[in-house]
Parts: sequence; C-alpha cells; structure tokens
Amino acid sequence: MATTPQLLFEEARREGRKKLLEHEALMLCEHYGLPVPRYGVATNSKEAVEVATKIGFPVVMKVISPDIVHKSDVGGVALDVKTPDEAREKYITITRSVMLRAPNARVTGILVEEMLPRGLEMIVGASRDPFFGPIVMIGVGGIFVEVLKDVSFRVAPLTPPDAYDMLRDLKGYVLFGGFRGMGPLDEEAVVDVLMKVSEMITQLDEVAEIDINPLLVYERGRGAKVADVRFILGDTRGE
Amino acid sequence: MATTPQLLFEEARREGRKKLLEHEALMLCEHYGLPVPRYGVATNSKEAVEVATKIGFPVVMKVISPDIVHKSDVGGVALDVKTPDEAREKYITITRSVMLRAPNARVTGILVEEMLPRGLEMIVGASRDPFFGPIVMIGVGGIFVEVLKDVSFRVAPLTPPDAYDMLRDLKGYVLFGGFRGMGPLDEEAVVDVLMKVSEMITQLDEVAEIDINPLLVYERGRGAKVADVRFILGDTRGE
Amino acid sequence: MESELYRLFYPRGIAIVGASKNPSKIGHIVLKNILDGGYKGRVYPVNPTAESVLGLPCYPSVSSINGEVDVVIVSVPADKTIEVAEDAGRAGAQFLVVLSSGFKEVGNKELEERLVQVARKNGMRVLGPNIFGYVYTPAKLNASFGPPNLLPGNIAFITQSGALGIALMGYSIVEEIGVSSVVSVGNKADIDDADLLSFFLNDPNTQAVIMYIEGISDGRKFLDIASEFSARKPIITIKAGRTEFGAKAAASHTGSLSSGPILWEGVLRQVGALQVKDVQTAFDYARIFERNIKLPGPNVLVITNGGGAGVQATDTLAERGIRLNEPPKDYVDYLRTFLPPFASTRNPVDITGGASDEYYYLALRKALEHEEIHSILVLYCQTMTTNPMKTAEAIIKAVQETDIKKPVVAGFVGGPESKEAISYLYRAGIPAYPTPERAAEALSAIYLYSKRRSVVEARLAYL
Amino acid sequence: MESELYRLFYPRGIAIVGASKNPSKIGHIVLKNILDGGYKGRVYPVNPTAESVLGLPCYPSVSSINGEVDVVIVSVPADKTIEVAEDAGRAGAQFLVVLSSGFKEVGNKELEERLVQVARKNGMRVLGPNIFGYVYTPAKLNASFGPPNLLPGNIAFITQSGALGIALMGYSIVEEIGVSSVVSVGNKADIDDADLLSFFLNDPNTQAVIMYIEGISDGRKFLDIASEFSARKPIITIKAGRTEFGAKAAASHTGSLSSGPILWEGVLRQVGALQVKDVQTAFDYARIFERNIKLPGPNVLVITNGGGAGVQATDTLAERGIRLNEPPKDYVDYLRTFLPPFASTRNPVDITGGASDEYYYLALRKALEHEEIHSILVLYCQTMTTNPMKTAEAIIKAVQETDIKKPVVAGFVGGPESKEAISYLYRAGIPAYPTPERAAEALSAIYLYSKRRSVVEARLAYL
Ligand SMILES: CC(C)(COP(=O)(O)OP(=O)(O)OC[C@H]1O[C@@H](n2cnc3c(N)ncnc32)[C@H](O)[C@@H]1OP(=O)(O)O)[C@@H](O)C(=O)NCCC(=O)NCCS
Ligand SMILES: CC(C)(COP(=O)(O)OP(=O)(O)OC[C@H]1O[C@@H](n2cnc3c(N)ncnc32)[C@H](O)[C@@H]1OP(=O)(O)O)[C@@H](O)C(=O)NCCC(=O)NCCS
Ligand SMILES: [Ca+2]
Ligand SMILES: [Ca+2]
Repeated sequence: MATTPQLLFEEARREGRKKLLEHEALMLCEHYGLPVPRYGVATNSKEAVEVATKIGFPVVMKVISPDIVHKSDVGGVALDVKTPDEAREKYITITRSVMLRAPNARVTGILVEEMLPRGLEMIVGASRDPFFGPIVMIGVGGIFVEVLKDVSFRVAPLTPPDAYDMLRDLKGYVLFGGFRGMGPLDEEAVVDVLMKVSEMITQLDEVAEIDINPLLVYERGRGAKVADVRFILGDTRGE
Repeated sequence: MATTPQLLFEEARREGRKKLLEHEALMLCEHYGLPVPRYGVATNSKEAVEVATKIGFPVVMKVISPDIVHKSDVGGVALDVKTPDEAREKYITITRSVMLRAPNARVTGILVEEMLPRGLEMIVGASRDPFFGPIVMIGVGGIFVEVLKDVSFRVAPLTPPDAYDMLRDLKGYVLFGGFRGMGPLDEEAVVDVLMKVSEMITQLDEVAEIDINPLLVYERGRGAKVADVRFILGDTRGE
Repeated sequence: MESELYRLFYPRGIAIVGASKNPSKIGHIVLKNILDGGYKGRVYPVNPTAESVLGLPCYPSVSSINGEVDVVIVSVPADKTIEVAEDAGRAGAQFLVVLSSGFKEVGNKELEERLVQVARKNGMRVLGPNIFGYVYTPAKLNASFGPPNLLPGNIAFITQSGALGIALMGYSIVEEIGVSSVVSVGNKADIDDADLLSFFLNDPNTQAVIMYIEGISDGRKFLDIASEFSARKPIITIKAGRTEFGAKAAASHTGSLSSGPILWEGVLRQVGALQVKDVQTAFDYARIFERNIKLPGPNVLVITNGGGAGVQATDTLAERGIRLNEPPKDYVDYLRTFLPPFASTRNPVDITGGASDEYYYLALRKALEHEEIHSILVLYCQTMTTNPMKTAEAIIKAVQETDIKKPVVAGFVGGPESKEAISYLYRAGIPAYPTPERAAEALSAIYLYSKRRSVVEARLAYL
Repeated sequence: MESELYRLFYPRGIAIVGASKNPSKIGHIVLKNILDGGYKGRVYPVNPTAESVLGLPCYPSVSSINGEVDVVIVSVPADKTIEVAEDAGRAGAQFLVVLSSGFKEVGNKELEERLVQVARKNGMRVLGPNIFGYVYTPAKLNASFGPPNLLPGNIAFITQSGALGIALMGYSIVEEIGVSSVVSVGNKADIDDADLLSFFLNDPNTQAVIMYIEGISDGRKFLDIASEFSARKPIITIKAGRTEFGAKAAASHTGSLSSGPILWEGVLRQVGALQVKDVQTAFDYARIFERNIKLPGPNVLVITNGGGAGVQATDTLAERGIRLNEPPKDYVDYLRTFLPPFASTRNPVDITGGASDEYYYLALRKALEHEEIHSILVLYCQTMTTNPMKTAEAIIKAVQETDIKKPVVAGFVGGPESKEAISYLYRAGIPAYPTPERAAEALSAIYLYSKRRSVVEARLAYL
C-alpha cells in the first residue's frame, strides 16, 4: 500500500484523531489481505465520476470525516448510485448536506465503494483485555448479536482450529448450512478474516479496537467482504 | 362478507380443492376480524387498474390459482406496483407468464393488495392434534422459526392470558422491546390475532390447518397485518 | 363432596386376587406390603387353590367374601382378568387395580377394552392394567409390589413408567421425601392422570404432585383439570420424550404415539405445570413445596459464610431470572452491629468463614422479620471450626421463633456431618440441599410456580 | 524432568510456624492433620512460646531447625509473616504456604507484594496467602485445616474459594471421589493455577483436575499451559461468575475484577476445558475421568431394565448432541437368543423389569466385545425381585472378564441398596450415578472432552 500502518497511525496522532478515517481503515485491511470492496476517494465531483466508473456501478458514496459519527443523519451517505451522472449529483448533494448539517466537521473527501450484494451479516471485532491481552470476537450480525447476545471470543493469536471453533460456538452457526434461498455459506472466508484480524490486533500495538460491522458472507466459494470497518487507536504500548 | 364460511368450503369441495383461494382466505380472515391488507380481485387489466387505484399505490399483485404453489417461480407475483399504467402492464405480464410457465393451472384472477410496509415478521398457525384437538402456534418468522425452531404452542380455545403467555415463551420475544430503529412492538395486535385464529380453528370444523406467514407486526399502536394466509381444508367433523 | 376415587384411597376392604403362598409371586408381595404397611381395613386374599395366605383365610372368589370390598387387586395372568372382573363386579367392588401385563402394551387392545367394558358394566373403575399398584400413606395403604417403608408426607407421585416408578419409590426413601401417594397408572385404560389430579386437588394430605408422563389420550380433560389443580397446588412434570429422539423411544416403549415435545411444552405451560428434565430436579422441587408456603414477594436474600457459595447461588438465580437487590439499609445497619468489619453486607450477605452460629441466627431472624425481605437462601460451607448440626439448630431456632411463613431454603456443603444436618433441617420443615446451586434452583422453583399460577388463575377467570 | 513444584508435593521436611498447643488455633489443626494423615517426612512445629506441640519438640524459628525443611506452613497473623519469610529463607526452605488472611483481599496490597518479594529474594515460592492449605494423598500429606480422611484417588482440585473449597473437601468424602490433591490458591500472589497445572500434567497420580476459578492475572500463561494440559488430561472448570450478576458478586468477594463471563467461556473452550455450572456436575464429571479411559468412538449403547429410564437417558444424550443408533444386527440376534420376546432390542435395549442379572452380564459382555459398540450406559431400576448388589456384580464381572477399556457408565435408581451398589460399582472402577440423567450426562462428558481435546491438539500443532 501507499503508506505503511505506522504512517497512518502517526498522522492520526498528529491530527489528534483516535480513529482511522474510512479509507485508511480500508487501506489497512487491504494491507493485511482482508477482502474489501473496490473503493476510491474523491475530492471533487469529477473525481467522483472517475472513481465510480473505474469501480463499476452501482456504488455507495460516504462522506469521510473524523467528526461525523452517524453519516446518514447528516445526509452523508448515498446508496445504489447507478450512473456517472448520479455519481456527480450525489457528490454535490452529499457535500452540501454535510456542510449544512455538520458545518464544523472536517471533511477529507467522499469515499466511493462498490455496492456489495446482500449476504449474511456478521460482526468481527478485536480488542484488548487487561488479563488476556488481545482478543478476537465474532457474532452473527443484527438480531443475533444485538438481541440474543450470541457472540464468541478467543484470545489472539488465533490458530485456524480456534477460528473454526469460535464460529461453531455461535447459535447462529446453523445459518451456515444455508437458509432462505442461500445455500451453504463460505466458512473458510470467515476463518480467513478471523485469522487476519487476529494478526492485526497482535501486531499493531497502536490499535485498541477493531470493529468490522458488517462482514458480508456469501455462499461457499464466493467469499466474504468487509462492508464497514473501524479502527480505534489507543496508546497500548508498554501496557 | 359476501359469502359465509360454509359457502366457501362447499365451493372448495365442489371444485375438489383442499385449500381456499387467496382472496377467499382473506375474506375469511376479514369475517373473523383479522387485520388484512386492502385487496381486490381483478379478472382483466382494466379491473386491475381500478382495483389498484381504489386501494392506493403501491400495490402487490399475485395470481390466484389452486394449482400454483410457488407463484414467484412462474412469474406470478409483482411487487411494488406504483402506478395505474404499471398495474395494467403487470396484469398482462403476469397473465402471460403464468400461461407460459404453468399452462395447465386454473387461474381465477389476479389478487391486488396494498403493499404493506416492513414490520417484524411472525408466523401464526393452527392445526389439529389427535390428543389435544385444535392447537395454535406462534413463532418469530424467518430465521427464528426456520433455523432456531423457536415456536410456541397452546391448545385452543385460547384465553387472552394464554395468548400473551405463548408470545412471551418465544426466545424472539425480546424483539418486542424494539430493535434496529423500530420501537416497542404492538403486542396487543398479536394477541388479538391469536385470539381470532383460536376462534377460527375452534369453530370451523372444515379447516384442518391455518397458516399465516407472515403476520407483519408494527410499532405499538400501529397494529399488525396478515400479509399472507392459507387455509387447508380437511374433513374433521366427527373425528 | 367426596371424590369419585375416594374409596380407592380409603377402602374399607381390599381383596387380593392371585394372592399366593409363593413369596416370589407378585400376589404374595402385594399382600405382604398391605399387611406390613399397617392398613387398618379388612384384607381378603382370593385364591381358589389356597386355604390361607400369610395367616389370613383365603377365599375362592371375591363374590364369596362376606364383607365390604371396595378395592380388588388383580394379580393373575391377563387372560384370567376378565372372569375376575366379572366376579368382582358381582361382589359390588368399586375399583379394580389390575397389575397384570399382557394388554395393549403388547398389542392386545381388545382384551384391554373388554376388561374396561366388563368393569364399567359392573359399576367399577379400573386402575392399570400393567402397573405396580399404588400407595396412600394417610390410610397406611401400600398396595404395590414396590418397596415398603415409604416416608409419609405431602407429595403424590403419579407415574406412567413401571420400572422407573418403582425405582423412584426407593429413591424417595433415600432422599427422605415424604409421600402421600404413589400411583402407577400403566396403560391408563380407564382411570387416568386427570382423574387422579381431581382426587389430589381436594386431598388435604397432598401439597404437590410429581407426574411422569409418556402420553395422554384425553388432552382436553387433562388441560381443564390440570389447570384447576395448578391454580391451587403445584404439578411438577417429567415429560418423557422432551426431544424428538426421546419421544421416539417413548413411543417404542409404550407402543403408542404422543403429541410432539414442543406442543407438550406448550400444554404444560398452559396448565401451569413446572416441567423438569430429570428426576433429581423433580424431587428437589417437590421438597420445596412440601410445606404449604405462602408465595413470596420478589426480594430474595442470600446469607452465606463463604463467598464462593454465594457467587454460585447468584449465578444460578440470575440464570432463572432472579436478581439480587441490595439488602434494606436498616437491615444492613443491624448486621453491622455484630458482623466483623470485613464481612460483606451486600447481597449475598457474607458473614465470613469464621462465623459463629449466632450470626446465622441473628441475620436470619431479622431477615424473617423484615417486610422488604421475602425469601431467604441460607448457605453454609462446612469448616473445621463450625458444626453443621449447630448451624442447623440456629437456623431452625430463627424460623421457629419468628413463626413467619416466608420461604427459607438451605444449602449445606460439606461432609457426612453436613449431610446429617440436611436431614435434620428437612425434618424440621426447612428444605435443604447439598450444593449451593441445587438450593438456589429449588428456591427459584417457588418463583416459577408463582408466575405459572398467576397465568393459570387469569386463564381460569376467563373460562 | 522434575517440576518446579516437586518439593511442595514431596517435601522431605515441613515446618509449621504458629503451631500452637491451643486446639482451636489453625496452627494446631494443620499440625494435627499432617500427623494424622500419615505423612512420613520430618515435621517441625515452630513457636517460640512453646516447648512442644502434639508430642513434637517445638523450635523457636525455622532457621534453628537442624534438617532439610522444604515447605514452611505459615499460620501467624499477616503482619508477622514477613519476618517468618525471612527466617524461612535463611533456613533454605523452598515453599511458603501462607494460610494467613489480611493481605490484598482486605486491601493490603503492599504487604502481599512485600511477602512475595522477600520470598523470591530467598529463592522461595509462595502458595497463598489467604488459603486453607493443601493436600497431596500420594505423599499422605494433609497440610490443611480442612477435614482429614480424604479418599486417595486421581482427581486434583484447585480452588480459589476458601470456604467453598474446604466444604468441597468434605463433599468429596461423601461422594466417594478419590483425590490426588487439593490446593487452596487464595490470593495467588505467586504460585498460580497454571503453575499447578504444570505439576499435575506430569503427575502420574493425577488423571483430571477440577478448578474453581474466580479470576486469573496472567491470562497468556494460563492459556498456554491449560491448553497443553487439556491435550492430555481433562480440566473441569467452575467459573465463578458465569453471568454478569455472579461476576459482580465475585469481584466484590475477591476485591478484584475479572474478564467478562462470555470471554471466559471462549477462553475455557480455547484451552479445551469443560466448563460446568455447578459443583455436583463437576464431581460427576470427575468421576468419569478417574480411570484412564480410552476416548471412545461415537456409538453409544444404552442397556436398561426399564423403558422410562431409557427414555430419560435418550433425551439427556440427545440434548448433548449424542444420538443413539440401532444396535448392530448380529448383536441384536445375540440378544434374541436369551431375552424374552417382548424385550426391546432397539437402542435403548430394554431387557425388561423382570430381567435377571444374567441378562445384564450377557448383554454387557457382548457389547464390550463388539467392535461397533464404543461406549455403554447401563441403567438399572430397583425392583423387589432383583438385588442391586447382584446386578452390580454382574456388571463388574462382564467388565473385568473382557478387560476392555471402553467406557461403561451405570445409573442405578432405587433405595438404600441401590446406593450401596453405586459405591460398590465405583470402587470396582465403574462410575455410577443415582439417576439416569446424571449417568447420561456423565457419559456425554467423555464425548465433550473428546471434541475439545481434538480442537486443542489441532491448535497446539500450529503453535
Ligand atoms: C399378573 C402376574 C404377576 C401373574 O403371574 P403369576 O403370579 O406368575 O400367575 P399365576 O398363574 O401363578 O397366578 C397367580 C396366583 O393366582 C392364582 N389364580 C389363578 N387364577 C386365579 C383366579 N381366577 N382367581 C384367583 N386366583 C387365581 C394362581 O393359582 C396363583 O396362585 P398360586 O401361586 O397359589 O398357585 C403376571 O401375569 C404379570 O402380568 N406379570 C407382570 C406384572 C407387571 O410387571 N406389571 C407391571 C408392573 S409396572
Ligand atoms: C493466620 C492466623 C490463623 C493466625 O491466627 P492466630 O493463630 O489466632 O494467631 P496467633 O497470634 O495466636 O499466632 C499463632 C501462634 O503462633 C505464635 N507465633 C506468633 N508469632 C510467631 C512467629 N513469628 N513464629 C512462630 N510462632 C509465632 C503465637 O505465639 C501463637 O502460638 P500460641 O497459641 O502457642 O501462643 C490468622 O491471622 C488468620 O489469618 N486467620 C484466617 C485464616 C484464613 O481464614 N485463611 C483463609 C482460609 S481459606
Ligand atoms: Ca470464599
Ligand atoms: Ca417402564
């Protein structure tokens, strides 16, 4: 990648940010081999058209700002953008809306991503426990996690048997056999993501928390995609 | 209603059908006070426009046939029909598609229904147990029932305490507290549906099985709607 | 109003058909149990081939008996039972208790139907066939070929399983559970679970019923009568076949189908019964309901001398939806007047490992008297410096002196002395268990029953 | 290679500092337990104010002892333990077993750190503080103030809870669980669970470990060592605070936090441990692993004399993911040569209530010899015509004659005679339980361990 993880962290520190920007988060994931949607950053409407065209329609467009937590609330998201004209329009619409509703937010640009097809939503995360150190978590997204608290943990670094095992712990694991028109899901892709998240939380001391929500999982052989990811930074060295 | 339940059953018997037609099922539900979408039957494209206009757009259109089990498979369903023109078009499209892909199916007409907003999907059913007689079932639709087998039964006739209690048995009952942007759900509407289904299975000896899937449940005060319902007939008198 | 089954449980005279001198025959064993049990009514062995059995004159038939015969125990091969039934009918008996196997459970449906037909025609009810008999301790009646010496008490046990049921009679002795009655229902050709529940509902000697059910034929009747029962007393049910696999095994065993496991869960909830998965839990629950306790308010207090036991109980209660609140402030102030400074006055109250029995007495007594404390779980971990019996005495003293009917449940963890203390507590009317989790689960059964009962009461108000 | 803790468990000489003539003092009780237990090494009471205690000459200090002192038991108030530690260090002792309370658990962190500092400086390890001591039956060593007379056996018990831990020592006697060791770890200021697991891993006298854990400080170390352990022997864990509520209570009790309950579930799975919710299940599982059993193939056969018991076991196994297949055809044919016609030869095999002991012997023996049957659950319901002891003998005979190491687990339901038979079976090496569900659950633990172990072995292969 263009910049190493270290450079990303340094820049965040310089700017007083506790998290990576959206495109930086994707960069970091790419660096570790995680499956991310095709993406690019646009800083003007022309670029938006170019990036979107290069990615291929439809795309999703999201404002990049360390100061905006809920992008939808300030009109900072456009889904299902289908044509170059729409891409240009939406760039302008988003920019205006954000300027209006979050006038003090620092805006780096607009993130343009391929719009991913539906899949099973999972949540994969990592953090640091005072007693066990770096830990990795997985859950089936939506209701399973939010309402049934169906999550499973392991201590990093994971081995592949750990990754398979923690997935099988989930009550929601039954969904991997297929449901509602979807055939059996791609377990290996999920295991691969877990292994890489484990690698990241183990190696990157500056990262306090990783939050992939959702990871979209497709049918066997079709992999999985990190649809949204956050990295929370913290000074964890020497702890 | 225009016809009594008895007449519906007699007609089904005459025609050698083991189930009520889609609009008959809705009629029967209406007769018992169940909340159904606004609907009408069209037998030509002009009627389709009239009925749809009367109901209000958007509408859903479904072919009515005792011989077609999976309507979508034969192009027998049109969702989100937004204009009179579309209604006319879809009438023709559906009719043609069905003629092509299910040429031997008896087609009564096209059911036009208001398109219901999203809600929590539940499954409510009734059948007859050899030992306990008429029984009522409820489950949270989709994954909860299909995969987690989260269902709960009671023996009819239900009392309101039974109906509340069987709902609370469900693991999925936690969703009634609200989730993903929806506030607390309308329990009373669900209880009301249960009471009426109980009434039906208790009174209508000709009915072997009732299957409401889904019942869409909305936020408190906004009720619930029977989005799809089947009545399976069987000669149960004297058993 | 007298129950229809009154004379089954309070017979004036009993005939045992097939009573034999041969001590290995069932007819002999049942007669012996009746005599050894202390039954005070008339006992008539019936066996045309014997003059006397176990010191009693033997009759050739029931109808040749000169005296009131209410119950006829039948211990002859299946094919002979019809003629016995007819004879018993002529004698004016009210109940046929048919121990014999070889009926519907081996495919002989017709014989079974005929038996009931003959009985009914003669104004008799049939218990069984294919059973081990029955027991009713208030009448000192053990008309079974199970163990003698059941502890008299308030729990009735209705079982569809023969071998397991007989074995559980012995288990009840080891567990010191006092029974009012044990009834083996077997093929339930006539008298069924609901008939028995009707009797036990109005039986002042019975506080709770344990049922082992494989299937029932009249679901509606069961629904109605079991609901009525639960509105007054608890039913603790083991449903054989709570999974699809067990249900298949049960069907294979009984030779008949049953409704699915999940429907049964719904039915048992609807009638307000407490469904349990295993026999130990069934008896643990029964022990809780032996005394006619008031259903308590929600505030549970845990008193322990060991933090670990307290945590185990906290977890077990939490899993069952029971959360512990901080104890009331004035109660805490009271505790501080005698507890050592490092004792915990949260909930669980930890009176510490060195705690004297006096601490248990004071803490429990005050809790019993306090309006905002509704039930109490007392945990004791046996140490070398304390004596479980003395601790038990302290607990009993607090309960007896205050004479307040709040539920008090004890968990005594330790060696043989703790075991003894558990029996001692139990005999003084305080349910006690050998682990903190079993004690916590038993206490939670009271709250579970509370909830189920209010739903059933609401349900019955509508009907 | 000798474990670092070797001399803790095989000390050549033990000093008891604070040994007192006063029989109610802990120092006295521990000395008495050591002497009564049969420990064969040298024992030195240390107490400047006494000439002799319990017949042994008393020393004024450890350093004044002329002889090898490996372990020093410390039973003096907390503030005096530092000087004792220094003195013990001068004497060249290896282990300080500090019973005293009054350290980190009451907020005195500095005193605790100082104690460990002094010990380490002098080449000593510290067990505790705030513990009841420890036991190691192969060395006939009971250096605790818990009960004497623990049954020697193969189960080690490591406990972070004091009062509950001591009480469970007594419980193990009642339950007839043979222990190799009991270790009270208390504040875990130095020696921790992982250190002990390292010792027990290579201890030929220990087959399985039960752990009662409230929290641990070095998670990484525990992860690594516990994984290694589970790859060879089972760890049965009770995690105090398996719900948020219990976890809060535990934190309040220990004075320190722990990782959340769901993380702990993940950790325990990751290390291959079997997490159980209650002490009864922990000991039920331990009993299963007491013998060095081969981990079996998947085919479980249930043999019962009562259908009801078979159904209960079937349900319990099904809930734990174990499904019963039809027995192999040749096995069924064999059964048919002696079983009555109405016996069931499905799975469970129902040899019927009247079954003679011979049927148990023949059915079990053939099952043990049959390649396609991998583990056997034998259920017995006590009836008046059978004798539990004789049934037990039949079972033992089959097992001993075939000398095949397949798991055989028994469930004996009944009265006092069944209870006796359970002990008898247990002493003959066959785990036995008083209900069909406990027996089924215990058998399922073998399969659970099997699964966990293979994941851990795969895990370790990567590291
Ligand atoms: C009922 C049962 C025990 C009878 O078996 P049995 O005692 O061996 O049968 P017998 O033929 O020896 O009859 C018993 C006695 O009754 C006598 N008898 C036979 N017909 C009789 C009649 N019509 N009236 C009175 N006595 C009669 C016999 O002479 C015999 O007495 P004896 O020993 O003095 O000669 C047996 O058929 C059976 O069903 N066993 C299984 C019971 C069971 O398991 N129930 C379920 C438990 S859960
Ligand atoms: C350790 C503890 C038991 C000591 O209490 P104690 O026995 O009452 O204390 P004492 O001051 O009487 O000391 C004990 C003996 O050691 C003697 N002693 C004191 N200092 C000594 C020293 N430096 N060296 C040797 N002996 C010493 C005392 O003279 C006394 O002997 P005596 O009875 O013959 O006079 C106590 O402080 C304690 O911590 N109790 C709680 C233990 C516990 O619960 N642990 C956790 C269990 S899970
Ligand atoms: Ca403790
Ligand atoms: Ca049986």
